[in-house]
Amino acid sequence: MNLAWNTRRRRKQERLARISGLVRDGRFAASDAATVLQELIEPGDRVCLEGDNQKQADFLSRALATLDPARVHDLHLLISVIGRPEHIALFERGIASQVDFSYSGPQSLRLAQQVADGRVRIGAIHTYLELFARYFVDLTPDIALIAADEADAAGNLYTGPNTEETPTIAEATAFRDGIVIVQVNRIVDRCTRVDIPGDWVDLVVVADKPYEIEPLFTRDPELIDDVQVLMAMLVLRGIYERHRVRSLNHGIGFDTAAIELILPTYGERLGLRGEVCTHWVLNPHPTLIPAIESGWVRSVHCYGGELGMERYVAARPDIFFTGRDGSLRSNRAFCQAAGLYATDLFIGSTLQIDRDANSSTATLGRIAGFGGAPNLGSDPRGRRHSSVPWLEMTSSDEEVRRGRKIVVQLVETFQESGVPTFVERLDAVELGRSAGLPLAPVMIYGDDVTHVVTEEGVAYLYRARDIDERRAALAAIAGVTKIGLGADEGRTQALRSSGVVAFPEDLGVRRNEANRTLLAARSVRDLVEWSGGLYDPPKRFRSW
Amino acid sequence: MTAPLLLTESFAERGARERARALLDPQSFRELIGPFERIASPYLAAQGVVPQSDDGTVVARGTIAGVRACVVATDGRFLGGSIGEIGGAKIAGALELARRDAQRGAPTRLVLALDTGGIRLQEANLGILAVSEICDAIVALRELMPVIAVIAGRVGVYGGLSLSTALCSEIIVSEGARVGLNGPDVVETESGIEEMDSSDRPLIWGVTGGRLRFRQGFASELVSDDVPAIRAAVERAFQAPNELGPLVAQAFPDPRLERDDFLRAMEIEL
Amino acid sequence: MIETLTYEFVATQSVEHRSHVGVVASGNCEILLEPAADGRSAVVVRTSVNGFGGTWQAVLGRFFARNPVAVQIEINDFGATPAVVALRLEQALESAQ
Amino acid sequence: MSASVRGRAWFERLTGTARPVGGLPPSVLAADTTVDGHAVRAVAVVPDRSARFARARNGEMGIDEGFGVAAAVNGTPAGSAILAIVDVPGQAFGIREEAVGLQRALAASTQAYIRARRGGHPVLTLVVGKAISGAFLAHGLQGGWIGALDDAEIEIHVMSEAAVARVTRMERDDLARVAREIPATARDIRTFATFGAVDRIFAVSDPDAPSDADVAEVTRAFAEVLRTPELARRNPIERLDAPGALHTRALARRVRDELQAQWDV
Repeated sequence: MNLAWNTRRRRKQERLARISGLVRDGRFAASDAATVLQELIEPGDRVCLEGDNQKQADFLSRALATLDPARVHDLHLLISVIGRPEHIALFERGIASQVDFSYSGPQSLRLAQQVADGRVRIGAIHTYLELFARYFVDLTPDIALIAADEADAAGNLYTGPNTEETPTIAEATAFRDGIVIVQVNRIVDRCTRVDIPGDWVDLVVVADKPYEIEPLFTRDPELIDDVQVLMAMLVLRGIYERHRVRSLNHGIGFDTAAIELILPTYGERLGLRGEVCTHWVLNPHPTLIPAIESGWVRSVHCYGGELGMERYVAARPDIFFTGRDGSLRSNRAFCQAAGLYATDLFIGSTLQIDRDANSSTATLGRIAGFGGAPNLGSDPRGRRHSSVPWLEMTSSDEEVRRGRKIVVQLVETFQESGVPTFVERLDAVELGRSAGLPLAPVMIYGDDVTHVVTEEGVAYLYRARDIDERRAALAAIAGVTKIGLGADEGRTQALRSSGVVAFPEDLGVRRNEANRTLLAARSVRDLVEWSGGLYDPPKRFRSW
Repeated sequence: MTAPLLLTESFAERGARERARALLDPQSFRELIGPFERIASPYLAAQGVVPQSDDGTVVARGTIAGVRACVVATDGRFLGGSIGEIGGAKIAGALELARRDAQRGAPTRLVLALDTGGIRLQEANLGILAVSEICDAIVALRELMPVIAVIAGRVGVYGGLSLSTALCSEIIVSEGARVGLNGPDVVETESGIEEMDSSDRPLIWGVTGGRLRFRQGFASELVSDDVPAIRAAVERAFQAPNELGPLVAQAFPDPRLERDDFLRAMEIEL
Repeated sequence: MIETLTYEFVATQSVEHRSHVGVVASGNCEILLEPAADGRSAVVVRTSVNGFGGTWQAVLGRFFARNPVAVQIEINDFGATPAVVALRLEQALESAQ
Repeated sequence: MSASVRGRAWFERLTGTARPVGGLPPSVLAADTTVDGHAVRAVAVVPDRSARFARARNGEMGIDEGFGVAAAVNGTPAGSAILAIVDVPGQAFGIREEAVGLQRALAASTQAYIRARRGGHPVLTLVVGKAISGAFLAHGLQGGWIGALDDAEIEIHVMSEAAVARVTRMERDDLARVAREIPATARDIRTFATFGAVDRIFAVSDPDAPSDADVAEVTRAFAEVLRTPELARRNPIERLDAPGALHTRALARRVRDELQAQWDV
């Protein structure tokens, strides 16, 4: 047998040789981008395109979408977030025919159409960590198209506060002889700091304009309503205080923003500062500023950055992970790992929840995926360090026992326009069937959920003795949805007595106190003031 | 740890009734034609709009710094604080009664706490007539005593009531409030998005925001969104001289300049 | 257009004062609550969001099951969720007691 | 938008050879004339194709028009009446105007009319064309006596129909239906007159080019009013007592009565 052990390396050299005329000192011109990609990429390649939650390698994705499908076709696209129109154009034009991804929020409708039309096949809809993991096993990229703020002559990269998944993609590609191509905003003599070393990088191009970035984590406190304040009070008293939750992750909704904003007011009154919510795994949410400034927060590790928070974060290095240059260092892979293994609680919202507490934000006609929530909202069976809340979730007195992560779903019983959140069957089931997916796109499985909170109260599902009691507990707080109307009054009373269900009055939460005056900041302007002028919100959030 | 914001009492957060209560001395609030009298607009239901029992305008008597007073407040949350027949009559009526009191030598201090997008489209003809009466009544009352406007809500003042505001003796604005004749969406509809992009918030606040109105001298005070600060400003306003001279044009750049050059010449950030 | 719904409930308790909470703004509602004498409660709902008579019945039924107060209630609604309605009802009641 | 000729046509016919008042922007016409021996200063706002504010070239009330009308009215000679000739398609919808403070410019002319009327000048208004929104508030609606031509082109409202449709999210057809059912939303002069603010409606042969007879009729009406000048010194509140208003503005009257009853404890 004639064994060759370096075919990938040889193929890489051959490809690079094809474009040597266009490359000088590791760089090519923006105007040659399409030519370079066309020469380098071969049909059937696995191409990892950096489309993060926030930062987008949009110059390279636009160039990729212009290639001639007669020459470049049947690519297998690997991408965290299908977020831009040209991502869909890759399927429409026949350049890519297969995709593995995590989330497709803004393009979810068009993606579903492409699948229905047979132009693209979905491998799987992953969690972020799962997708990154596969880059190191069976989905190693042949080509990586990534984005950075700065490159120096040696190809060292500075990826700024929004480092997100860039190092993960680069590492998986570079160390298995894939080709790493970077679009940068500018070339510098010396990088602000080195986030990715130059010998992981093959080619650099200065983009026609700085990469696209979206402020996805800014929630305007003006839009938080009294019901969200009520639910925040229930969470604080019924879960954080009761279980002494110190390490946690919050979703990005207005309801969790409300929790962040009542820490310095309601939480302070409860004497919980320093006792709960000290260690966070979270993007730099502007709504966390008042809690940080009031001394609640010890540390925050971030998946990515947030536009406008740069100066504030840089001025709080005790709290945030920052480089020697002062700016935030984020890393989605590490942060997802931290959220999975090192936090005691995840809390987030959903659009639909069934009687077994399975939840999904998937709606018919859209294929959206869930990003990080399924990972963060799951119990890591490999955890081996203990904490008070983790142990409280199980009640075994056997010699060998384990604890459990607290996973909370926080929902109003109805969405606006009268659509119930509690449903007999998730739309995800029908969606999975119609899209030909092997699994219904469930965001968080009910058996991972320990608590559900609505405006009606808290269901302590982890305390339920059996599936029947679990369902009764959920129905007890499901309001006047069909599921809630099925609750038996006597049974609900019994569940309240045994502590499986708690209504606001059981937790000492007064509904009349639930109003916006409890919010430590009631506007973006207030957040700026809390930050001492360090927070610089994007234009669209300014109303003064 | 200091947290000054936790000590402030937001004015903008409150509804009209609570704003009126906040401007009057503690315990002195007495509402006239309150919600239980149910004088609500009869024109809205036929146009698919549920009416509010006070029509979005609250009239309250009480005292300010111990002196007889009346606060009229509009609620920007109900139909954008728009002024129809009832709200308009409440404002005009209060101004007329304050004038009667002043003529009788028992003056009532009058404060207009406005938060309104303008005349209510669903009652347009009645609204425009009411505003003409309000303008007349403000000028008439000003011949005898100051009329104070507090513009510190989330909407600010647009439309016909912006003329009424401009007629007041002293105008107190917050940074978050706006004062303009045409709302940004109306300018965009009538003159195009190149003229005004109604989604460009910094531009909107740049050309109509409280900060600019104060810089122009249109407003006499720029206040933070804090009840005690606004109360103090109101008291100062009643001490100020009540001069009723003609309104004359102030200097502005050549309007033939390109839009952005014009705005920059006015030191408006783009 | 506007839908008007009326409901009646049996009541055993009374309240002291009348109370007024809320505002007719998107996702919100205004509630006027007044003591009633005769051991019955009457509710009138005016709403711009049609077709939710059953949901109103359920929300109000639950409220009066927990608080069997003899009151006249008028609700002017602009698409409030059941959560908002329930909260405003509790607030109106607390202010009236 | 094609600029209307009516304002200028009526101004010229009614002022004849009277010398124009100087020092005003080209879009503001003013002249001192006499009607039946009574001194009258006529004021009109007209289109000016070369106005320096681009959004105020079709007869709209803009910055220069607001302050210009104010100057014209403030300069009225003692003892003279004022005649506001109204053909204003709206206020200027411009960002420059908003930045400068259009509300202040229109308040200037509003205040000028109010103080003139309250200072003893009879103020007459003749609506010959559109009378929209802030423009009408600032030029015409403060008149003590208001006359209008009986003509379908005359439109009184607070906003253009297109903008109303956008703001209320209603179709044009629905708006027209609502206008028939609810007079408060109508745009025509006859409906507006039912609210008691219009003292006289003139049937004329040609609103765009008034005939000698048209002018004579209108002038006759002015002379009548000026013989009883307090008719043109009535303050807006008095419109509530007009015969029509007793019914059409019953609610406004009731609110005032209630306020008065509850004013003092």
